[in-house]
Amino acid sequence: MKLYEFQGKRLFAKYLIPIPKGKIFYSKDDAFKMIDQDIFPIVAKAQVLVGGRGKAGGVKLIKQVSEIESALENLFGMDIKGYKVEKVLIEEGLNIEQEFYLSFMLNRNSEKITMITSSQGGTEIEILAEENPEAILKLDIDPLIGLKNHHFVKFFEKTKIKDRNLKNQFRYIIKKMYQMVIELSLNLVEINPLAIIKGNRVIALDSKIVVDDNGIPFLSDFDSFINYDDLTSEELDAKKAGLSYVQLNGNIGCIVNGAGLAMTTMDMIKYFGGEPANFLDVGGSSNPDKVINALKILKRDKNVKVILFNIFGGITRCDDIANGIKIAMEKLEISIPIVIRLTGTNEKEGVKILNSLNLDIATSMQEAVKKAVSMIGD
Amino acid sequence: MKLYEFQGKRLFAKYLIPIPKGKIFYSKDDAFKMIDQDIFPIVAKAQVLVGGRGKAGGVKLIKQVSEIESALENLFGMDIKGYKVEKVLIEEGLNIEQEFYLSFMLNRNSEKITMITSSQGGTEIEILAEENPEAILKLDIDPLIGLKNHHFVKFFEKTKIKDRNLKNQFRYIIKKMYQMVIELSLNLVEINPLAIIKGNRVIALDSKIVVDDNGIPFLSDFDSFINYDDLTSEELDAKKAGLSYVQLNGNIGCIVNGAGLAMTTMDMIKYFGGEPANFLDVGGSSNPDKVINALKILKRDKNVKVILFNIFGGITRCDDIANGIKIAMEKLEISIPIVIRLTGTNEKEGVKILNSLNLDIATSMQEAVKKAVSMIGD
Amino acid sequence: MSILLNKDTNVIIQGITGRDGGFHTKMMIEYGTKVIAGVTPGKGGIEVAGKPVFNSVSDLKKEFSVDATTIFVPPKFAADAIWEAIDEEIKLIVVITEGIPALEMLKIKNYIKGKNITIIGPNCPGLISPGEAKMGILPGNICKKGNIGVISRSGTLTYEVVYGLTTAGIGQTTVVGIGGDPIIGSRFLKLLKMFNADEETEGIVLIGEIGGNDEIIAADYIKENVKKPVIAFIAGKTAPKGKRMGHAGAIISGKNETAQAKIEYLEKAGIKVANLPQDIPGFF
Amino acid sequence: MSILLNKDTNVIIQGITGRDGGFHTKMMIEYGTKVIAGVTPGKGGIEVAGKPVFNSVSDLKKEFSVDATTIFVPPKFAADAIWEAIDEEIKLIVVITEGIPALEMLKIKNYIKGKNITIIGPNCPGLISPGEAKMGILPGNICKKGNIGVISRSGTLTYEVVYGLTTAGIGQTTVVGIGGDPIIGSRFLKLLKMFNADEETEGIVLIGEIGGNDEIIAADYIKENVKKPVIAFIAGKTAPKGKRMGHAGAIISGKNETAQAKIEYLEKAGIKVANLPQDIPGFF
Repeated sequence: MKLYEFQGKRLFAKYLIPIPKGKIFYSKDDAFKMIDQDIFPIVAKAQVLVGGRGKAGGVKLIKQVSEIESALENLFGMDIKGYKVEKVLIEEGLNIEQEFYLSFMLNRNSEKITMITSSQGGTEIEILAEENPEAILKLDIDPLIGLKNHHFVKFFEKTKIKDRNLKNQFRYIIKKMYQMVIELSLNLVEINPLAIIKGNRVIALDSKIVVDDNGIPFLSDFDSFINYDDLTSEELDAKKAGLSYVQLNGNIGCIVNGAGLAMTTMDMIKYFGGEPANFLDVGGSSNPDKVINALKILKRDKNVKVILFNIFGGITRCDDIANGIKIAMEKLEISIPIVIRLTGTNEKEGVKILNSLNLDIATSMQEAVKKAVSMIGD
Repeated sequence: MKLYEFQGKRLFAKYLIPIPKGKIFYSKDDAFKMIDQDIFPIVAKAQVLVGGRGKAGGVKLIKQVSEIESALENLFGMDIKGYKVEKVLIEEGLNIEQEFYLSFMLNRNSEKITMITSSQGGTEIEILAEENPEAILKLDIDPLIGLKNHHFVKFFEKTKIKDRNLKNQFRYIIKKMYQMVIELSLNLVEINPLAIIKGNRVIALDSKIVVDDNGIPFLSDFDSFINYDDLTSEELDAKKAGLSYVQLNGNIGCIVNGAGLAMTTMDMIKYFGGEPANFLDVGGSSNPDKVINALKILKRDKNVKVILFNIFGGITRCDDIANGIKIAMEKLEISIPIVIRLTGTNEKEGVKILNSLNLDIATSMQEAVKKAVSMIGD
Repeated sequence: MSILLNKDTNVIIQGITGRDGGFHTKMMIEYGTKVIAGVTPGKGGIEVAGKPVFNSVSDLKKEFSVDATTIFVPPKFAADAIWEAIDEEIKLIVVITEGIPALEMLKIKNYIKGKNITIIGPNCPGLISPGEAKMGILPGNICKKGNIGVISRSGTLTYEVVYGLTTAGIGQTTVVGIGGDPIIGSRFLKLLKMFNADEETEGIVLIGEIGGNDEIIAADYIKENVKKPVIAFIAGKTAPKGKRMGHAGAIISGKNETAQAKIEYLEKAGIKVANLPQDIPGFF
Repeated sequence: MSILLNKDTNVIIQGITGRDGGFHTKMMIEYGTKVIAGVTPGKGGIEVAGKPVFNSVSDLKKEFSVDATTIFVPPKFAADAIWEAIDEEIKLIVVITEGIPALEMLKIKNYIKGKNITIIGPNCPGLISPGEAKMGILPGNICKKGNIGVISRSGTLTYEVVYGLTTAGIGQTTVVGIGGDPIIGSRFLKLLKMFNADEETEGIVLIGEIGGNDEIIAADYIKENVKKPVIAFIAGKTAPKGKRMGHAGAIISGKNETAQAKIEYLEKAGIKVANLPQDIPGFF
């Protein structure tokens, strides 16, 4: 789960990592009302769960009161890579002397916690990695060992920080970020830029945090940070119903058991000339409710012209799936055509139930996909 | 470093491990003055850094005000295995329903942190281990892994604790004790007995804590717990001077560089019929001050009839040692005879210095020891 | 010969009294697996599927010798169950549970480095050596004893592929579902080495997907070391960037993690990549 | 052949700019040790004893290949220096520093289990392969190349014994001071195995003391596996119970940890135990 900048900064504050003074606003009027006259310059930052906000014009430096209205007008409702701006963080403007990049990520490739540092902060790290890989320091930290003195030595060597007071501030922030990764099950914590400002203070000017979804149930008092603003309402409902669902732009709705098989079903639709409308994994359980909820969600997507079931029964029993379809057909009044491929555990019983519904049953995955694609062509 | 019971309990309180209400007293009068009338029964416990206090009569249950004076009279100044009682801890008396033994130790043999449990608390664990080893559960915990669910499962299986509320209390205390080992560099933390009292409360009735001497410099705000009450004043002064010194009952004082060689010197004295007065290791440095301080300390022990130097110069330079002896002879007016064995780095220069002092120089360790022993015979 | 598991392997079940644990214990026994006992803390003394249940693995080990464990414990206690199995020196640990935090697996992975312990999963269907034994939830009836080793990051997609092989008359030495999480006990490389060393295995099927770089590492190894035919399949060609596709590990975080990039890399290494699952049997 | 160290071993010094580090670097070089460089954080760029100093081991490794490191870093940073050496995969780590908390060493010991890393110390004089090279503070002039392996928990007592051997014309393959702390990188057992496997080593001297059970484990191993003559010496026969005798590890915590108990156990295992250090050469 991605956190908004302002949510990440709240966590920073909890861990005593310095952040600028600021406040989050949910409407232009609120912001306008509450801004003090004598705090300029201020920075207004659109809150969206996607990178590249700066380039898209989502960050405004406001130097005097006369500029506020147009800046906020501009920000609220702005569209950044498909995300509508509904929240704006307003912060004090600061005199930046130097910018750094600092992040910790759970690295699935090296199977370590990787600390990434650069003295060229402000730029996206992927861009920096391509343009100037020499400017980046990557350190793999074994979670059984943790941060040790030599990691700090290398950090200070790379960043050329020599001042004792600055060193102490950086050392503190580095330790706290690592502690956050461990205590909050983070996949990523990034500060870019981490800045030295006037008065030799080190401060986090931005935050990017990704929490491990599997870790969230183990975190206490974390509810205030949970948000699914990057999900469509269909995706959110699917999540609540225990389904894995990702909306796409095609017109063939898919209901599959298992993530790999679901991706392969999408790929095969494309391969035979169709366009999948979604990824949907009903998982390993045989609960008919899951099938009903899945159909409900697909029904809401007006692009969906045909629904394709691809079920390979293992733990999942085919008769349970068939019963789910039967109940849904009766309750939901589904008028979209349905193609079904059903094989594995209790296949015979399942097919018998479906036959009574006059549904189109394919004997193989390929046959089912081809049928679904051909029905779109009509 | 061993902590007193009352000091260990202060640490327990810091870690929120429940302890009885109580107060430490340094004199009978103070205790008598401050005890409230309506708090009986109370328990008065002699504070000494040695086991077996109960059997020695160092713990008194006081049921009413009339018993206080004689009990305190009895405790203060009592001698327990050579330790004079100068502190008494007075605590509320509690209704004990069941007693357990629980400890964590840094186990040099298994190279793990070992948790030791028994449902037969109150007895010394060494005695229990001999009389009823079946009653003891030992779990080796890898410090890289820490406490896991199966450790608790085994604890509850052994102690037959089934009540949910009690389980939560024990689980909490177990976690906190382990945390203390890690955070405070403990060699041992023991609660015996850890008791269930009336009202289903779990509480630490005693404490035994040994801190790793090497860990102490790394602990912040630990100064209030540092005590060297188990050292003689000579041992304390030696410690301050950076010398390893242990007082014994013999009459041949030893000054040696290196712990193994020092022990071997003592052993050899005994082997040839003498009695060592002490263990004293001046360590690897060549600072003449160390020799002077060592001589000062030995001079205070009235049993010492001869002083034996055994120096094998490696890092230690023989001429530095000889110079130290020379300065000490001049300053301290030492009248006790001195036997010296001096070999290794800069041996020649050292011997030259000593020759000028008319000191007895032996060519080997054996010769030196024999000489020292023979001088006692006189 | 199969890898990791055969009919003589002494298998235990951690979480045997749970709904899934109990059901699949029965299925494993029916298939011929030598399940000797199970563990559920607090439930020691009862029986499940005719097998005794113990409070802890160490209690169980006082009475039985153990080669392998299958973990069906719910997410909250699953990592602790793995640590217990490691502590008791069980050499093969198969973790079916989905939902273990990646950080916990990261610690476990670093801890077992250099130790003679194999972890399969978590979030995996387990493994099966057809005609011998199975651990986990893979359906036995779709498999057939034979000479192809199958390694897969997926569950039902593996069934699809194995069923296709079996239907085409191509049997398997062992089928291993390595799991859909970002940090898993055994990656492609480890199992490739085992299949490569196994004399009875004459060919290998490798079923990958988007996310991570395991397929890339596998390709490098195969190119240099594997003489047996290897057929790959990569799921997720139509998956969008940055979206988690069901599996916690199935997410494209960089351009090298797309299905296309992986397919290209595998093909460059001389490995055949099937377009559709049903094409796989035709390659052998 | 010597064990662990010879004249071709590429040795570095962590803490080279300190007083002890600098002095003993010179001594090591004079003795013939192939010291290639040193490390002190923040002092990178200068030279000590003609050798370049780096800020970190990884910086050093960019320019040199490293086989072994000698750690003279003060207690506050010594454990971190060991972790750094482990992280950089140095195979032999000799720690001279006294004062590292036992808990830190416990973590390190558990971490390197199963990894191909040997730690000697901490709180030790180091090791010397006479005529070849030395790491640490053992004086070279009292040693002589030969066929006896020496393992000791002590410092100057080792000098005493080695000097006795040399004076009697008995040379040494390698002399190893394993350190006086309760938790040390390599216990008797590990080095016994090395000396036992070394063809040139024809006899072994083992110098133990009160505290712990290392001598007991060693006795069991020797009884079953070592055909070469082993002569033991145990210091601390007159040490009182519960008092720390200089070394952090030299403390009697149980009746099996006294010198008498250890001597008895060794003798029962058929190992000769010398009464006095000067008796040792006579046994060969």
